[in-house]
This record gives sequence, structure tokens and C-alpha cells, in this order.
Amino acid sequence: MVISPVHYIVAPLLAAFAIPLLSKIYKDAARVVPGIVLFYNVIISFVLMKQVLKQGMINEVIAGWQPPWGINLVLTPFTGFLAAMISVMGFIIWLYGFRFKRTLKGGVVKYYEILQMMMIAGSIGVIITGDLFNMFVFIEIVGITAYSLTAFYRDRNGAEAGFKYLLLGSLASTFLLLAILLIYTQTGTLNMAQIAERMPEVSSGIKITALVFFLIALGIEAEMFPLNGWAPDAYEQAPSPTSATFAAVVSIAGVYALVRILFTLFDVAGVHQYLIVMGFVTMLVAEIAAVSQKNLKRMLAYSSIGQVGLVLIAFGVGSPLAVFGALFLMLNHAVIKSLLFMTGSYFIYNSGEKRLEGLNGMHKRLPYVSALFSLAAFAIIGFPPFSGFWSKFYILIAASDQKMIFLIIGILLVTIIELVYYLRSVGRIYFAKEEMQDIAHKPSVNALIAMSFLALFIIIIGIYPDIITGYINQAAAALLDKTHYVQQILGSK
Amino acid sequence: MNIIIYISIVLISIGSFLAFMRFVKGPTAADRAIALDTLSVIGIAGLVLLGYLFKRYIYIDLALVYAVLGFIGIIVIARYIEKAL
Amino acid sequence: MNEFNELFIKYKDLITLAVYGTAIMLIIIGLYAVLLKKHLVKIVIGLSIIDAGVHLLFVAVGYIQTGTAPIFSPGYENAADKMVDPVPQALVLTAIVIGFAVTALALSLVIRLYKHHHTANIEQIKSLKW
Amino acid sequence: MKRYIIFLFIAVLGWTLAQTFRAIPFGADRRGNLDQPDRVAAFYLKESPETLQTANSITAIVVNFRGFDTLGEVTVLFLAATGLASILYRKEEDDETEERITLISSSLVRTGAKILFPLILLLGIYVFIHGHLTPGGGFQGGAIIATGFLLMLITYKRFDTNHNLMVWLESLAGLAFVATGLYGLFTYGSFLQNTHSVGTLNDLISGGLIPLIYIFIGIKVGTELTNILDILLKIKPGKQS
Amino acid sequence: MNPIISILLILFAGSVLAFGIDSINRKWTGWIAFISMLLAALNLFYLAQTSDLVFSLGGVSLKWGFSSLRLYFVYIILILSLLSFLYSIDYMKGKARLGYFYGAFLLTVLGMFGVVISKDFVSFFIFWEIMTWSSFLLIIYNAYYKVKTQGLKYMIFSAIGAYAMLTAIVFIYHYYGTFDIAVAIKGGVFSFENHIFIPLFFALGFAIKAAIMPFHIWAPSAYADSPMSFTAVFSGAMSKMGVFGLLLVLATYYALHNPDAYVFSQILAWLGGITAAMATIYALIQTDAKRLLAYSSISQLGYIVVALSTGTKLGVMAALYLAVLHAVFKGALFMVAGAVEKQAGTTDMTKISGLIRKMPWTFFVALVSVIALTGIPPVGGFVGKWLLYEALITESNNYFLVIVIFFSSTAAFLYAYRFLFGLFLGQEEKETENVKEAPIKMLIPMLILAIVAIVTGIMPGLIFKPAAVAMQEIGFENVNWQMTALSNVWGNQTDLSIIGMFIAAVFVLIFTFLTFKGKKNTRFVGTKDISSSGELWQEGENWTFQQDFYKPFERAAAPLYKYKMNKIWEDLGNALEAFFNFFRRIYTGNGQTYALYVIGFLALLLLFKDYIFK
Amino acid sequence: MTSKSFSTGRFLYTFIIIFLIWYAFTTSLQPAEIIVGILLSLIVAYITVVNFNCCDPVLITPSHIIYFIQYFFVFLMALVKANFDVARRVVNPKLPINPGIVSFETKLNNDFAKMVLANSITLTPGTLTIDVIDNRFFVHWIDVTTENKEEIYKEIAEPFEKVLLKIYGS
Amino acid sequence: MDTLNNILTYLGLGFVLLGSIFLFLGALGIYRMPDLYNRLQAGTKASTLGAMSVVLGVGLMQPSWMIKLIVIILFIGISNPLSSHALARASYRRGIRPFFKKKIDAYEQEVEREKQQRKKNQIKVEKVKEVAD
Ligand code: NA
Ligand code: NA
Repeated sequence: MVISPVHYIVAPLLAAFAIPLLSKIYKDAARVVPGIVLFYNVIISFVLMKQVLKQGMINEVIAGWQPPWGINLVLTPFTGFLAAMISVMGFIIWLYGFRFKRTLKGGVVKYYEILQMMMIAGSIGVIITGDLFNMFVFIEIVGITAYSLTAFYRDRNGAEAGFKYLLLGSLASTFLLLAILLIYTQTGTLNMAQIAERMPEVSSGIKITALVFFLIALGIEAEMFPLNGWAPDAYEQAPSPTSATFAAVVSIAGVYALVRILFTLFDVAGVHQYLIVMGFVTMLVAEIAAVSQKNLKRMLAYSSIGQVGLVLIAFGVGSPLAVFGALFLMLNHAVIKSLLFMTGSYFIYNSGEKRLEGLNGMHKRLPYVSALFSLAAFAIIGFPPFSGFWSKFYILIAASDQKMIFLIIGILLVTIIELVYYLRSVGRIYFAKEEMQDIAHKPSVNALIAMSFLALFIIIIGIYPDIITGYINQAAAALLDKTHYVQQILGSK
Repeated sequence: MNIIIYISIVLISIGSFLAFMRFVKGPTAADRAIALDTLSVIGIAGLVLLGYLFKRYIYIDLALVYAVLGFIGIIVIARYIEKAL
Repeated sequence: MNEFNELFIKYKDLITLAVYGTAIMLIIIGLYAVLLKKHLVKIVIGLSIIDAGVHLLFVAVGYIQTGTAPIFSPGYENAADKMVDPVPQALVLTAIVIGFAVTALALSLVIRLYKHHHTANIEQIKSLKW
Repeated sequence: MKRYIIFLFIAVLGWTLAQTFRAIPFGADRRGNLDQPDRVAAFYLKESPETLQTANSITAIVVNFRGFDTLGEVTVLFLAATGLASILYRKEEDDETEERITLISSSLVRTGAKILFPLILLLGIYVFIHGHLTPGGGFQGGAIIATGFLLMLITYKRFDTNHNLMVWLESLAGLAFVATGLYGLFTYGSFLQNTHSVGTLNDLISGGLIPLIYIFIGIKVGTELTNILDILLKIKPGKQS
Repeated sequence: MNPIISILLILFAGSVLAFGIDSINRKWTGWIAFISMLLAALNLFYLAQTSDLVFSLGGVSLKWGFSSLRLYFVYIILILSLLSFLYSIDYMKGKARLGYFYGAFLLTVLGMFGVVISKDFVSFFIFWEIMTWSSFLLIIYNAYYKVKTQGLKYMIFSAIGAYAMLTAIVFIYHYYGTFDIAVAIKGGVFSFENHIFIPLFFALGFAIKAAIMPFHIWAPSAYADSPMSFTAVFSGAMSKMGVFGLLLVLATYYALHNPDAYVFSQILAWLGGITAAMATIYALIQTDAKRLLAYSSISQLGYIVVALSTGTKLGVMAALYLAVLHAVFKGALFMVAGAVEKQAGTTDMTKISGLIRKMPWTFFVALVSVIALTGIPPVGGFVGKWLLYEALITESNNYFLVIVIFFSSTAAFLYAYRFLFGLFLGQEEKETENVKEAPIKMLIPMLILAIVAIVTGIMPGLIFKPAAVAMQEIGFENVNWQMTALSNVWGNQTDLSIIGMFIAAVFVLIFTFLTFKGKKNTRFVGTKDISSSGELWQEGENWTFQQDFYKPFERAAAPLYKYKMNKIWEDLGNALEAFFNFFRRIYTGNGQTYALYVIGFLALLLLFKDYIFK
Repeated sequence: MTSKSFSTGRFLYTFIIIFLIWYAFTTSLQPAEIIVGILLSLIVAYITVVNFNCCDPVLITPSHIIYFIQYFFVFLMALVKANFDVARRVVNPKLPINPGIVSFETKLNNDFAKMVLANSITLTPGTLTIDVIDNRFFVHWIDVTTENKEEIYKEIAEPFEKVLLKIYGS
Repeated sequence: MDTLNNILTYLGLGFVLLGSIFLFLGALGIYRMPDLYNRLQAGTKASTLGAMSVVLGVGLMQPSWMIKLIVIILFIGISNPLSSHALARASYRRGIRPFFKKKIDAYEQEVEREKQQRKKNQIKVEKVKEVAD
């Protein structure tokens, strides 16, 4: 059996459709099967990545119609890298949550697992599809699952968060559809490579209107200010593995969609400045909101938005090194923020307190988790020798190449805000007065493995980033080389 | 010969406009539902007529589906008005 | 059929205005509801109306003058040149289903919210803020 | 004040849309060259009757050319049903199982519904089986089937949709859809690729795998929508959770 | 193995081990840490003949290695740390989170060591940051309860400094295409005509680490509230990282004698002078010995900066000499404070006194260190100060600074005396009846430091030797030195021992006179026994001598105390926080408002789309 | 309720009717269509046979067919009359009206028959079936001329019911 | 054959015209009638007949479509009066009373009685709940 990118989608789909049946036969099918599927995705990620790096690109056609006539799945070093990253993160998050979900009653686990798995599959779909409308469909898959998962817990305010998410998500799909429509009328195609090829012929009025619609729609998905009202609520209310998934998977897919469309489809001036400005505003506002948060998960949520802002800035700077930094940051963000949500969840679980007070003195009850949280906090601030340092470093270097000294200073000043609240939390964990002395809910083995894996990644990449920089470099190059992308896909026409 | 069809279409159009006006005016949900009901019946007739005009049999299928959906829609609305959903 | 063609050419602007105008008006009305109505259900209805407007735009854009449905049914086997663009229609079919799915989900959330907050007024449902 | 600002915003959007669509004339032919297709529309109009022998070119697009979208769309619906169930599921302790004080529906409508129900089911099936010949299709057919069930559900409060059977049908239909895709992948090397023996245009047996897939979609959509309706109707708003 | 690698590995492994072992057996934690530190320090014997390590990391070429200047600082770091770790074993006994403490401590040492051996800016920054955050972990070790924000203050200032540096580093790479420090300096990165912000930003980073005013806000409580064994290293060695950095930056100035740089070094010199003076004034009014020492430490760093910025041979030598001496006596003093704290339970000078009988050895160390601090011969501090005066007077003709420095030296005598008197002399208190001498493991490092202070005072050449070699590296050739003398600009030898002997003799006379004169009139009464006045003593009306040690001076300097830089920074922080708190209300919680943001933003983009996207 | 148990006869009957509808949908005699139609009709018949009770097999006799036709004409006459009546009213709304809701009892027992009667009433002049509870019909009458139950029955229902009774019995 | 066709066509056209007039009148009735029940009265009848007539007319003009059109006619015949009835019933139960010159309302008691019955059931349910708590 030849492994091809469509497996990324088909395997989870088969599982999703089969789980309702399987769980009639085997009670725990809903918990186990997604793990198998997600692990399968991890394996094919590596197989495919190897292939991609050898061949330069995998272009899989669906239903036998060559692009631009049919839908195609494209695995470049860029999309392959992101897909692999999401797969790995998806599996780790599953592993983390494997036992956690025992606390959920009966049949609900089934829903949760299906949605969670499909959210990851949908995000991969967003990334690997080469077709604009198909991307919309996958964005909707991610959206639907995300709304549902946000509202998953009924004793919280999940429904409220879910509704806000849905409200903005629906506006996003509206404008996405409008943009796709405008593009379709002008180019007569939905294949992104061909659109890219034909874009120069499109009149600038329609092009820019479409661009604005794209920016709004994908800005909502990518959590760009002021379109991100949904994000803090959703991150806060979702079950913790899902919050981690939002940070590690969904926001990555959102940023990908934005970047893919801006970099491949449009050749409009001003986009880069727009990204820099909006990215910076996003980061600034998010960190400002985060620093005065009283609620742990909400704080982490704002922090996530801030990170995405920085990613957008990096993409806005646009040089190969900047894109490299952006990708590296995406990876780091995925890993570190997941770890923060995972560990944070145990603090909440143990203290029964969603506010920051819940962290107080946690090092006594959960020494290992506390250390991991602190590690992740340091890493996300960008302290060396943790992985987070390198991404920030590269972005700054890239910005300096464009002589953007104020941007650099701005980023670093915002980092100081970030530093304040993360270090405050670490201080709380180790030194604030602890009140409760009852038995600790220690993390289960699977969760420990998942979290330790992430921590190990943070340290190893921090100390020796060269393990990963080669891949990221190729990924960045693949994103920026538009002509190659177009030629590779349409060449076989 | 087609002139009669056109006259019919005009009549139907005016009719649907009137029904639409009732839909806008209300005043109660039931009034709007009646207007919708009438519109859907007019729609069935209109679809069949258009099918004849364009000589396309496929419109008949549409009319049939439209009839079913319109009817069930009204029943649902009725149940809603009754506060029985 | 020629009469139609003539009619279409004669009133082209008017027809354009009617079709696009309706679609854009639907979007505007829907947005109005989304932004100003306080009742959750009305907001959801607003979203559906926006959807309807967008879908209408899709279908309208695919239309060609005096075109017919792109179905090669008996008698129309070779009438490709008279057929409207099938692509927007196919796309809109997908979009409609997705829109339906989202609406269903939205309504379920509204039900949850109503049970939780005992109100459907969006201004009173903001326990998550800042 | 706020109201006027909103009006202004919406007006800007409306105005821009109007300006933009003025440049996209209504009724203009944008399908491209029908003989040597340069745009997808022309390509589909050419290939759908020729290569796929599918009368309804929209169906050809939905099920074959862009079948992957449709798989996604089916998935969206499936996920919406799942999400709905997860949001509105009834815990045992919720105790909404008490004797529901329902308003009994009109006896006339009940009689009518009984008679119309098979007719509507049949119509739905007809619509999706002829999806490649008529304007119908899996989604439309499925929706009609679901409305049939809706009619029964709202007129007979205790109407049982046979949830178990629904789950089986839904899952199997979904699996069959994916399996058909995989058949293409393993046989011809491309997911969802159509078979070579596609039949004769406008026959029931035409379009190769298209009708088969549309049957799966029809069943899946029908059962899913029914499920959604079932869940929504059995939840009574107004009680505290 | 290359000693650099082995030191780094040992320190890192020790850190992890100490952290892990703590949950198994708390008794071993300190020993494990000490042994790792010892193993690391043993590598000092191999350092001199080490070749550079060059390797690539993350696409950046890194270079680690030694030079005479680096070795000079490595010795300070490793030896002081080693002593401190030995001291810690008993000092930290019975405290919580030992693994945390030792783990972070070893990482801090690792960071300092790394900073010094880095020959490229990237590793320099990396180790700088490791040093900063690991020391942060130690600062909050005690401070979190008292003042939650103290640790943060340190971190915020450090981050500002570090990020200023990072900005500069990034631009060095942009303009000069290299991260190599030597190459960059040769290329003139720190010359002041090309890109002024590069040296400026670097200097900011180092000035913050050296707690130069007005960036010193973090320092008093960071020094005073950390565990004393750490503060000894913190104040003694880590603040020298700022000195080390400033040396790198100023090396360009030294080499080029760039006239533009004159302004820069003048500013630096004045900041240093003000720091020296102001910190001394603040030190005077402290009632807590630890805080007194903290301010003293800030003030001493001020001297060093002044010395550095003279840019003359004598000045730089003074700085290097003072750097060692400061590490020695301030390390010893903080250890003394730690010993007192450990044994007596407090370092509040109004609560304890007369410990001289209980802790004689500790008193001896304190005495020697105070003598060094105030610059009284024959102990080392005198040499440093003399060199500094000579540099200021003879080489840079900056008489006003001389006055400032002279004033603060004199005032330093006052607070040093208060420290001695407050803790060790005077009437014994009831509270301290059961106090015993510090354990031997604490005494040994203190005594070693005291001896070093004396030896280097008598034979400053011990320090002149490596310092002279180090100075060659930054452009000062031919520094002639003898065991007790150093050549000044005119080539004359200043024989420090003769001058020292003379001054020492004078001081001994005065001290003896004062002591005996004081003894005659002393009536032994409990410090709080004021029943004779016929009034009931009330809290808050403490008129004891200890409380108002320098009351008249305080009154005189009242306007100076009113002006609190701390408050300005705090107000700024509060204003920012208030603004943030207000600003985040844009997330109103109303979904409709969010939708409105979307549409409003859309409308704005649509309106200005042609301007934004040309 | 009249839901009856499964019987082969009923099943066959239902199957035939459903297949006829299928044929009406497809109007095609292609073997594929027929085969598929038969299969589907079997399935749908199987699903719905329990509920499908409009017309029991026993009802199909020649006389019944005649009655059906008779009913059709009676209904058609009433319908045409009704529509002219409505037309009159719409054009001239000043027409004296006296609306009210009246009730009468039917002799019909069959649900389907009751529905046919109700629909017929709804489609005839000035009357609208509002509800049927057991045997009692409630009719909105646009011009109430009498409140006597017998007369109401005569006025509104009798022409239809006479025929229906012949088909369905009481 | 042609004549038959012609006759059928003209007949069909007649039906179509008649039907559309009825549809128009029905809609007019909907628009003009003063209250809900009268609108129902006006709307249902005219529009049902109108639609049936138009469909029949097309069937006559296009005999090959006739079979399916008959299905439509039958469906309209069953469904339309039912939906009118359902709307009327629902509105009445919702509390919308018809316009009366002189109140003749045999249905009111019935609805009231049912309401009382429901209330009684509700109380019963609540009582059961109390015990359960
Ligand atoms: Na969405
Ligand atoms: Na939508």
C-alpha cells in the first residue's frame, strides 16, 4: 500500500464514521481508536516528509482529475512540515488526555473523541489542500468541531464561548465565501496554483476587495486583533486538551491559511506592512490583556494570541529568515503552549480554582508538573537555552535585516510584559502560601509521558536547534518559492 | 400562444407580491405563515409553468419537492405557533 | 426564446440590480440583525440570512444570459453552450449544507445558553470577559 | 449613536459589494472556452456528459470532480450532529424524562402525515437515486427524507426513529462512501476516482460510481439530519440545566 | 575533555542532580552541589592552556574560549562560588526547597561562567540570560513573601537590559555581519560614531546588571532578600559581569581614545559617581544590616564604574583591583550577615548588638572586611581607592568627581562603623543570649576571604599581575607593577605599602583612642531599658541609639531622602497597570460587540483599502 | 389508533401503491428503473406498512371506484362554487358576513375518511375545519346562518359524508 | 393527432389562465381580508384550486408529464387544506380569536377544557417530583 497525503484525511474519517459502530461492540473504542489513527498520522508524516524532502513536492490528485480540474493535495516541505507538526501534537495531546477523559461520563467520550480527532484532521486538511474552496470546507470542519468542543462542558460557560466563536466563525465563512466567489469569477478556477498564475490579470479593484475579505475571514481564524474576541473565551472554556489543540493545531492552521493566501495568491503591495502592524497590535493588546488576568487559562489564551501576533509580524517581515523564524515560532508555540495548558490543567484540577490563586504553592503537591510549567513559561518568554529563544532570536535578526529597529524594540518591550505575568505565575507556584493540604491528583503515566516529551523537546531544541532548523529552512523556502509551487502543480497539466 | 402563459406569469407574480406584502405586514406569526403557505403554492404552480415554458421536465421534480417542503414547513410553523415544539 | 433574450438585453441593468441588489440587501439585513438584534435566535436568523445572500450571489454569478440548468437531460444532450456555469451551483450546494450544519449547532448552543442564563438576550450573556 | 455607526459600517460593506459586483456583469458568460476548456466550468460542462456520462453536471462536480469537497461536507454534517449531541445530550440526572406535557397535534394532520410519510420517503429516495439525472442528489434526497421524519416527529411525539438502526445506517453509509473513495485509490491510484465503465448518458445506470456515492450520501444525510432534528425536538428549553 | 565543556557539564549535571536528590535525601543536596562546584573549580588548573571551541549552533557560529581578561573574571566567579557553596551547606540547613536553591545556584554559576567564556555575542547573550533567570529563581526564594514584586523588579530591569543588548547584538549582526566579539570590536562596533545605539544599548544592559543609578531599583532588596550565601556571589561576582561587559564596550574607547567617546565615558563616570554617593547616603539610614550592605554594594560598583570610565591605565587597574577586592570583602560581609542571621535570627541592627563575644571569629571577618571596604590600610581596599584617586587626579583631572568619591568614601566609613557597631559592639541583648558562633563550614570560607583581603592589601601585586596581563588585552600595554607598587603615568612608582603603613598607623591611633575614650563613660544598661525617664516605653517611640544612629545626619540629608527614585519607577508601574486594566476592557464579553469589531474593521479596511494595498 | 398489525395482504397492497407512486415519479419502463423501483418499494413498504392505513385492500371494489368518482364530482362542484364565492367576497369586501365557529358530529369512524371530509369542508365556500376531536368537527364558518347542529350538519357536511359513508361505512 | 394536440393545448392554456387568476385572487384575499381566519378562508381555497388548475393545464399541454403532475395535484389536494387547518387550529389555541359580529364559538369550551386538563396533569407531575426530591 502506497502512502499518500490523502491518508491524513481518510484514516480519521474512517475512524470517525466507524466509532459509533465500534463503540457498540467495544466500550472503549472511542478512546482507543483515535489514538491509533493519530499515531498512524504521525507515522505517515515521517514517511511522507522523507519523500517530500527527496522529491521536493508531492502533488496528489483526487478523483483522478489533474489540477486545476480536480482537487489536489499538496505536500511541500512547508505544508509537510506543518502537517507533521500537527500530527505529532495531535497524538501527544491525545496521549495526554487519554486517562483524563475517564472523568467524563459514558457516551459523551465518544463525541469528544470524534470531535477532537476531526479537529486535528480538519486542520491538516486546511494545510495540505491545494484548492481554495476545499480549504473553506476544511476550515468549516475545524470550525464546527471547535465550536462544539468549546461548549463541551455544560457546567462552565462553554456554550457562551462556543456561541461567540460560532458567531465570528460564521462571519468568517461568509467573507471567505465572498472572497472565493470574487476570485472564481475572475480566474475561473479554484486551484490555488492556477489562481496564483492568473492573479496578475485580475483587475486591482476586485483583487483588493477579495483580499480584504480574505484578510477579515482568515484574520478571524488566525486570531488577529480586533477579530479575535472569540479566542480568549474559547481557550478558557474548552477542555484543557482542546485548549492545547487550539494553540498547537487550530491557530497554526488559521495562520497557515492566511499566509498561504497572502503569499501564494496575492502579489499586492502593503500586505507585509499590514501584517506587521496588525501582528504587533495583536501581540500588544493580547499581552496587555494577559498581564492583568486573574484566570489562568484565560491568561494562557491571551498569551497564545500574543504569540500568534508575533508569528504574523514575522511573516509580515517576509524575508526568508523571517519566515524561517515564523515557522520556528509556530512550532515552539505549539509545543510550549500545549505544555502550559496541559500542566495548567493539573493545577486547576488540583486546586479546584480557575483563578491564578490556584497556582499557589503547587510545587509541593505537584513538584514535577510545577517544574514543567516553569520550564514552559521560561521557554515561551524566550529565555535561553530553551527552544523559544531561538525563534524570537531569528525573528529579531530578520527584522534587523530590514532595519526595523522600532519593531525590534517593540517586540522586546512586549516580551517584558509577557515576562511579568509568566514569572508571577512561577513565583506563585513556588512561593505563595499554600492553603489546601489534601491529597494531590498526580498526573497519570500517559499524561506524564506526553508532558515530558514536550519538555524534552523544549530543552533539546533549545540546546541544539540544528536538529530542526534544516527542515524549517526548507519549509520556509518552499513557502516563498511561489513560481516553483505553481509550476510543479500545473506542470503536469 | 405564449401570451397567455405570460399573462399567467404576470398574474402569478402580482399574486406572489401581494402574498409577500402580507408576509411583511404580518401582523402575527400565523399571518406570515399563511402568506408563506400561499407563496409556496404559487411557487409550485410557477415552477410547473416555467418547466413548460422552458420545456424542461426537471422543473416538475422541483415542484414536487417544493410542495413537500412547503407543506412540512407550514406544519412545523403551526406547531411552533401552538408552542408545541 | 428570442423574446427572452431581447427582454433580458433591454432590462439588463434592472435585472442586474434586482438580482445583485436582492443578494446584497439580504447580506445587509442579515448583518443588521446580527449586529443589532439582542435575541440570540434572531442573531442566528441573521446569520442564515447573510448566508442566503451569499448563496444567492453565487448562483447569480454563474448565470448566463437565457441559460438553462446544466443538466444534460433528454433533449439537452448537446446544449452545453446554453447551460449556466455549474460550478457555483455545486459550490453553493456545499455551502448550504455547511450553513445548515452551523445553524443547527448555533441553535443547540442557544438552547444551552437559555437553559443556563434563563435569557436569550445577548447583552446579558457575558460572564466571560476582559 | 452606536446604531448609526453600525449603519455606516454596513453601508460601507454594501456599497463596496455593489461597486465590486458592477464589474461582474450579471448574465455574462464566464465559463470559458467550451471546446478547449481553459476554465473549470467549461471543462466540467465538456467532461461531465462525455467522460463521466453524467447528465447532471452539478452532480458530476459534486460527486466526482470535487468529490473531496463533498466528503468534507458530509463530514461537516456528521460533526454537526456529533457536536449537537455533545452539547444537548441528556444526562441521566437531568430528569427530563418525566411525562412530557405535550400539546397533542391535530388528528387530521396525524392522519395526513401517516399517508404522506411513505410518499415523502419515496420521493427522497427517488431524488437521490436520480441525482445524476435530475436536479436531485444525495443532500436533497437526504433532506427530504429527514423532513419526512420531521413530519412524523412533530405530529407524533412518541414517534421512534429507531436510533439504533439510524446509527448503523449512518456509519455504514459514511464508511461506504470512504470505501468507494479508497476503491478508486487502490484500483486507479486516485482517491474517489470513478470507474471506467460509466454507462450511458441519461440511463439510471450511468455515471459510474456517482449514483452509488449519492445513495450513500443520501442515506447518510437523511439519517444525520433526522438525528439532529430528533435531538433538537426532544430537548425542552426553559428548564435549568 | 575541554575544561570549558567539563565545567559546563559538571555544573549542569550538578544542578539537575541537586534538584532531583532533594526529594530523595535532603542531607545530600548541599554536599552534591558543593562537590559539583568543587569539581568544576578544579578545572581552573587546566584553563590557561585551553584552546578556543568553535562550533555552529542554529546556523550561528559560536566561539568559546579564554583570554587573560576572561580568566581574571573566571577566577573571581569560581572561587567565590566555591566558598559560597561550602558556606551554604550549613547556612541553608533546614530550609525548604533545597533542590530548587542549589539547582538554580549552580545554573547561575554556569551562566556567569558562560558569559565570561563567550567569544561571540549569541552565546554571550544566552549565558547572560541563563544567569539572569536562574538568579531570579534565587531572588524570589526569600523575597516572594515579603514583597511579591521585588523579584519581578529585578527581572524586568534585567530583561530591559538584556533586550537592549539583544537589540544591539542583532544590529551588530546586521551592520557588521558577525557575532564574533573580537572581530566586532576590531570592526569598531562600539565606536561611537557609527551606530551610537549599539554601545549605548550594551552599556544600558551592563549598567543595569551593575546596578548603576537610576537603574539600581531592583538591587537593594534583591541583594538583601536573597539567601545570603547567594547574595555573596550575586553581589560579589555577578555584578562584576556588568563590569566585564563594560570593559568590553569601553575597550574600544581605550584603544581609540575616541573624542566622541569622551562624552559617553563622562556620562558613565558621572552616573558611577552619583551611584557611589547616593547609595552611600542611603546605606547610612538602613537599620537592617543586609540592606546596608546592599546599598554599600551598589555604591562600590559606582566606584568601579568611575574607575573604568577614566579610561586610564591607573583607573582601569583600579577597577580591576576593586573588582576582586569587592568580591572578596563584600562576599565576606554578606556571609557575615548570613551567619548573624542564621545564628541570631535577624540582621536588624536595632534588635541585636554586642555579638562580638558570642561570635568572635565572625566579628574578626567583619572587621577585616569593613576595613577593606572603607579603604583603610593595610587591607586591600585601600590600594584600590588610592589608585582611583590617583587616576582621577593625575590622569583625568576630574577634580569634582574626586570630591564626590572622597565624600562617599568618608561617608562609607560611617555606615561601615554602624554595621560593625550595630551587630557586634555595644550592649548585649537579652534576645541574643543563646547565640553561638557560626558553624565551622560557614567560618572557613569567611576566614579565607578575610585572609585574602589582608594578603592582597599587603601585597597588591598578587592582583596586579593577572590584572596587568588582562589589561594588555584591552589596549593597555606595559603596565609596570611590583609586589607593592604600580607605575603611574609619569612612570613613577607609587609604593603603596609605605603610604599604606603610614595611614594605617594613623587609623590605629584614632581607633584606639576612640575605643578607650568611649569605654570610660559607658554605663551598661539594656538598650530598651528607659524606665528611668518615668514614662512607659511604647512601640514606635524607640529612642535607642541603635535606632537613630545617624539622626543628625539624616536630618541634614533629609531633602535627599525625600527624593525617591523607587517611587518614580513604582508610580510608572502602577500607572501602566491601571492603563492595562482599563485597556483590556475592549474584550467586553458581548459576542455582538466582537462581531461589531469585525464589521467595523472590515469597513475601515474597505474604506482605506486603496491606500493600504496599493 | 388504527395502526394495525402486519399482514401479507396489507403489505402487498402497500407495496403496490408505493410502486405505482414510484412509477409516477420515474415514468420510465427501463428495466433498471423497474428493478430499483421494486426493491425500494419493498423497503419503503416494509418500513411504513404499519402506519399506512388510508385504504384497506377490502375497499377496492368496482362500486367503490364509482363512489370515488362520484365523490370527486361532488367535491369538484363544491370546490368551484367555493372559489367563485371567495372571488366574490374578495372583490367586494362589503358583503355581509357573520363569522363564527360551529360544531357538528360526524358519523364517520375512519380516520382517512374524516380527513377527506375535513379537507373537503375546508375547500368549500366559507368554511374552514379548525379541529376534529373524536367525532366532533369544529368549523369556522364565514357566514353563520344557523346555530342548530342538525342544520349545520346538513349545510356543511352532508353532501360529502353521504358518499363517504357509502365507501367507508359508519 | 394535431387537432387533438391543439385542443389539449388550448384546454391546457385555459386551465393555466383560470388557475393563475385564482392564484391571484387567492393572494389578493390573503392581502385584503381583515383577520387571520378570513385570510385562511380566502387563501386556501383559491390558491389550492389555482395551483391544481395550472398544473393540470400544463399536464394537458404536455401529456407526457401528466402522470407526475397528477401526483402533484393529489399532493396539493391533501396537503393544502391540512396546512390551512393546522394553522387555524394553532392560532386559535395560541389565543388568536376570530373576528365575530356576534359571538358564536363552539370551539372555545373545548380548548378551555383541554387547558384545564393539562393544568391538572402538570400539577400531578410536579407533585410526583416533590416526592421524588
Ligand atoms: Na469557521
Ligand atoms: Na456559514
